[in-house]
Amino acid sequence: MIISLNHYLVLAALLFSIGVAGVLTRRNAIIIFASIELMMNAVNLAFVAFARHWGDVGGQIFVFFIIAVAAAEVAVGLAIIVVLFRHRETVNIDKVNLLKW
Amino acid sequence: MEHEAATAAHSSLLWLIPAFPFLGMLINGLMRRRMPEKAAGILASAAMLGAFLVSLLVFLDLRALPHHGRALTQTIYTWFAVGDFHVDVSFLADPLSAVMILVVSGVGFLIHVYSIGYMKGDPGAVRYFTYLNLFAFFMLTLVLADNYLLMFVGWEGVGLCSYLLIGFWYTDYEKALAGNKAFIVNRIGDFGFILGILLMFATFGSVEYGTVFDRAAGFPYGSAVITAITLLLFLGATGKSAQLPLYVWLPDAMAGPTPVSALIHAATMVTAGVYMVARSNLLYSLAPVSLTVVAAVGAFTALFAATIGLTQFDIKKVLAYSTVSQLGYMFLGCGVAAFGAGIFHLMTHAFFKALLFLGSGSVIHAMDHYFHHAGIKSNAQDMRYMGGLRKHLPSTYWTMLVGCLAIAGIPGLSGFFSKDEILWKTFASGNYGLWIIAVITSGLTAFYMFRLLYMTFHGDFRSAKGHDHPHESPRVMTVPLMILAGLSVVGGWVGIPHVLGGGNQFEMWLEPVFERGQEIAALAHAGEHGGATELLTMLFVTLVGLSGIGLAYLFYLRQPKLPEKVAAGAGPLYGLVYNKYYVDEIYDAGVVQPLKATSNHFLWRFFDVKIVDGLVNGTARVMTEFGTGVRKIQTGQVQNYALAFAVGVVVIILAFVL
Amino acid sequence: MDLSRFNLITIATPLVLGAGVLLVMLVDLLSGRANRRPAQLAALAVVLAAAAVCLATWNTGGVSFFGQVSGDGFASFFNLIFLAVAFLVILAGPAYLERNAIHFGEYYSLVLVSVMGMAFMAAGTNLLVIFLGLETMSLALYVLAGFNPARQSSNEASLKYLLLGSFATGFLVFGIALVYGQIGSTDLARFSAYLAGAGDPFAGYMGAGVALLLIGLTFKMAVVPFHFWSPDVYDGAPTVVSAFMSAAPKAAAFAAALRIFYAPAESLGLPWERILWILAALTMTVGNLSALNQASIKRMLAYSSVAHAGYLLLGILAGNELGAAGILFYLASYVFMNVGAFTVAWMVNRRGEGRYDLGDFAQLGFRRPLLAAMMSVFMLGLIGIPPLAGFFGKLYVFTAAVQAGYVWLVVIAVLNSAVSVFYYLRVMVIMYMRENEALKDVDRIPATFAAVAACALMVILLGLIPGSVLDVARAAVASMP
Amino acid sequence: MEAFFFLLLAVVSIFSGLMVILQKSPVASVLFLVLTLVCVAALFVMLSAPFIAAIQVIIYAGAIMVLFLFVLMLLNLQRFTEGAWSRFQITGVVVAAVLAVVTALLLRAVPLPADSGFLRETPGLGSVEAVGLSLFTEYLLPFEIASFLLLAGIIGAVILSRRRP
Repeated sequence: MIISLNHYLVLAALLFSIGVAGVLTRRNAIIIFASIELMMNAVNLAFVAFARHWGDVGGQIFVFFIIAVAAAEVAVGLAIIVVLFRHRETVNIDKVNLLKW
Repeated sequence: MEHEAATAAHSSLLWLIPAFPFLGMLINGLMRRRMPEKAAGILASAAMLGAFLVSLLVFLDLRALPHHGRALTQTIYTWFAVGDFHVDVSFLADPLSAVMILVVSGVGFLIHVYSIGYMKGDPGAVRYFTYLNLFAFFMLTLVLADNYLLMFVGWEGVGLCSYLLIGFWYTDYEKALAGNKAFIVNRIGDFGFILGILLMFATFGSVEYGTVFDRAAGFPYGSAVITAITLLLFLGATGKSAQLPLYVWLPDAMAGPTPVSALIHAATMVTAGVYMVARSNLLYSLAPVSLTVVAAVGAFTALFAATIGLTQFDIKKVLAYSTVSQLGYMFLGCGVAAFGAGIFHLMTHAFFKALLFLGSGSVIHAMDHYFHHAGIKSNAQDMRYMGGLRKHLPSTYWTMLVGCLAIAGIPGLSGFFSKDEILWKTFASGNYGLWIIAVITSGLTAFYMFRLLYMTFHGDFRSAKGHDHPHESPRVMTVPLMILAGLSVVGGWVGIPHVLGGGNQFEMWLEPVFERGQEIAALAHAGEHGGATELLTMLFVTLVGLSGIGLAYLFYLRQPKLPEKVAAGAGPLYGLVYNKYYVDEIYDAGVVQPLKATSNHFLWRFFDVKIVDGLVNGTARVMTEFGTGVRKIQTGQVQNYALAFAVGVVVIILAFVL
Repeated sequence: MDLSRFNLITIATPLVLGAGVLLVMLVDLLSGRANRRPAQLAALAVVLAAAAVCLATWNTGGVSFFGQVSGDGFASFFNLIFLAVAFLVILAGPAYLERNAIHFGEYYSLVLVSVMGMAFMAAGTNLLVIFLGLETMSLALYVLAGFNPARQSSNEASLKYLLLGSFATGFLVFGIALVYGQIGSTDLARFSAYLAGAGDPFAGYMGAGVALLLIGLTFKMAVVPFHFWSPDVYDGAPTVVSAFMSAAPKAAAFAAALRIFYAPAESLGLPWERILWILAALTMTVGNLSALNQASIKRMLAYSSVAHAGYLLLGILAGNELGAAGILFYLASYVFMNVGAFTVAWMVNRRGEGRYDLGDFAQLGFRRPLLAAMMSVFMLGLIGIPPLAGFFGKLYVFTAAVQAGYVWLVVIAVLNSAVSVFYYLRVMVIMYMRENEALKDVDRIPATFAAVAACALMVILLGLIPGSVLDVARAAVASMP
Repeated sequence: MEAFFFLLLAVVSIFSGLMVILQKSPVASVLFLVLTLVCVAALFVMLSAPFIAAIQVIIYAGAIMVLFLFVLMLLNLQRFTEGAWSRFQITGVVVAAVLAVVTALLLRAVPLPADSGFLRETPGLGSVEAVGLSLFTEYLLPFEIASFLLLAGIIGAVILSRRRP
């Protein structure tokens, strides 16, 4: 069995969808956030696979930047979640609905 | 118009016409706090006088030009350009806009002067004059524009000012709502107007009158796209000019100060729709379906509003419905391709309706002061509390009598000539059904106008009598009334028909604007009747008007309290003594009462209040309810948002790859 | 190494902003705890300097940095919009921040960082630069939305924005990955060339790639059904930040969308048109209907900005020069109306941050006539009453859509504009007509007032000379490589 | 050999990915996420991206995940209970499943004539030298933008977690 680009891509698609499922089902804001990281990772995998396909380093560089973005988002996101916890003693996303309609 | 456009002379005066009121608005608006009330009024009136004098100069300039070359243009600057499509801020004075600017600035000036007296002592007087001048600026822009987009600016601007002025005494919540309704209904109309302009641009690649008309002339008679454009524009006109089914705002608009009703809701703004249709005469002539719609809507509105006018007790509401009805006449005229007749009636109506409104303002002013001094809490606009005011308000009475005679179509007065011309053209074009409706309306008009006159000025004073009585308004108010009364008499003499030995100069004057449209429309229904028929119909219509007056006399003057007296139990003798009026009673029970009941219960209470009013308010309510439902999808739950997002993603991906 | 490949002119404006961020932080650090005035003045100076540089380098920088950015007139036009918004919120902001005891110097540096990100979104000719610009902008906005950590609603706003924003980022980068997979590059010139040359533009990975790219950008524009964050975030965020967020980032998102999709617009074909048609119709309808019955002016303006995204989409859909230039004009006028309206909203608010009731506007017409008049200008502008700027924005975009043959969509848009009158007008009704109990006077804040006046002036001015501004916008669109 | 490793890593990463969203305990979720990240890093190595793989382990699995765990511990969320799924969450699973099927089918079905390019190794692709060189030439500008992005992140984290005076 020869492992081709398509195998990697299908794996990426599945991981991405698992991440989406996590965002749509988990109530813990931190885990939702972790699920988003899972989605990003799947994208990274697709990028690196495509980079290999094209023999081009550009895809890998893009992954480098995605990781940087993810790091910054996590820093800010976790800070926001800590503030949330200070306010409500919970990180349950269902309880965050002051703003609506 | 081709040769006309080619020879259109330049005039450097035109910009001054809107500039005068704009300047007045600026000074009054900026100096609002320091401006004495009287100075503000004088300044605003002076600005209008300036505009009027310039309009007069422009008119004289136009007259000096050859018959077919009567057009003056002035381009201020290129507003914007999109490809080869460009729109200028540019003014056009041709015979049609010359009539309009003279009417707007002239009648406007008189109403401004009148307002000085009317608004005396009102804390918002300076603001009032600011709005009034702003209105005049937009109205003059509307009629002077040389393209539909600039016209639309004026169109929106006058709507805005009308809205501000309707709600002028803003602490009153009902008045605030009235302003709201005016604006919303007008937006429904504007929806059509904007779409019409967009479609016009898409079809002709221009919105400039000359270019549009030249290019439209190449389209076949009855072309679908021109029909669509004209119908959309007419939707705008029904909103602005208060025609069925969008007329509902006008009676409510009476909440504003009375001079505003006179200027905006009688003489000028509401006629913008008629002006627009007349301006677009070439387009309408190419679209016979639209013309029929215009004529039918006009005729039915005329009849409909007149029947409602029969039963109103609020003096301003009577005049408001009367305005709706008269506007219907003007549309009827345009609808039978007698654009000149429509504009003629627009002009004479501006004179006598402004007169009637200002007269009613004078009455209200007097009643208001009377109630105030006598310490009575009452409605100063309700005719049931008036009566016998003739001796206290002589100038107001005599001038209003002239107005009533003019609107009733008594021969020799302005209303007679203009109304007759519309009726005759309707008859001549073979629209006998519409003609009959218009004739009936004419009788009803005479009836309710004299009902108003008798209830207000004749008989006994029906309010509690204090030691004082209502006083005549000051000179600053009565002099404009007299001038308008004079105009209501002589204003029609410029359009005396040939059959009465006149030259109908008015029609001649407008001919260059309308000839192309009328040529096309004439292909559709040729066939002129002879002079004898014209005279006969004229006589008939006059008789109908006179009988309307006669009936009003019988019901409201000779026997004003007939029903009450019977009910008061004066005994069977009473009936015997007055048995000569049995005829009247039978007529009353058999004809007038059912008519009134139909009008009151069905047309007004049901159709007007429930259906049309309800439709406007209901649309707003349904939309709001719907909006409340829609906003509930905003649950506040971030996960639901993400879910909607994901569903959107799946759908869009599938749409792209499938 | 060939240094000519690094033509700094192309990034002169964001460069000034980047240096300015550091300067502002330094000034704030040096000027001590209590005094934020120096930081504000420094930030204003930076914005003015950046604007001067932007004007001086207008359309002079070509494509540079290995095809990563283009310093063309298009970028300059948008930079000016962003800088104007930044200037206004920095000028107007301190009074609000003082009132809520959150006057920190970071406000200024975050606004500047965010604007820098936007500048790269407008200038980027590579998906990587656009992506990084978008993330820089967003990250600063997440923080700004939660700038009042003491308030639950501010925190909730930032959490919602961040969670949904990162979620959207996941899809956006997935889309970029697929585009990269198809053409082996993230360069936009290659992207347009591929689409133009391909028989079926959406074969292979491209269909899903373009779909996800579009979704990532429409999220930032707040297009239905990706708009849900915006009402909650605008509502919960500190109002100066809402003013900023509702204006500049939306403009930036449209700038990026035009950068990516304007050049290949001809070759995008039916699925693209169909989807955008539906998105535009949905967006304006949902936005307007939801705004109808809002008691809070902030939420009303939030939904109204959703509706405006719908009108703006017409320009993208039209795909012609007028559509693109119309978007530029529309945004240039829209940002002033929105910043002005939000600013007036917090100026007149007197029930505290949690409650932005429309009743606050009661009798404003005679308590503060000039302020009320300016608010009327914003409301009438948002309705699109001529001759205010809002009218021409709509006129251009709608005309472009008619030219492109989307007549029915324009009918829906005009109908929606008519519906929108109901809620914009209500503010005016309340200002000029409603009776109310004696009200506390609105604070007189000269700087904020000046900012609002500048907005009103621009809305009027752009309506008086729409032609010349549109010409500049057309030149800007034409200058895109 | 390659196929074996790929299948192994694929199975493990999918399994641990599922555990991230299925585990009740948040800490276990995050630990499974670390496992997924490490598996993906190993795949990066197989895809001739050693530098990115190293970054992935050091920054992602190392720094970022530690931050997650740190916050979880700080807030003491060990006993966080999720509760039963609502209909929205069930819909969410369905939508995610549809998304998985659609994207997987889409990415699988695309015929790639140039697939050989994937199998043919490009010499030097993904080495530290290659990545570093392009990062400081072609991608210099993005690199600088990223520095401001991180600056914004730092300012943000500081301002948000500042306690009120």
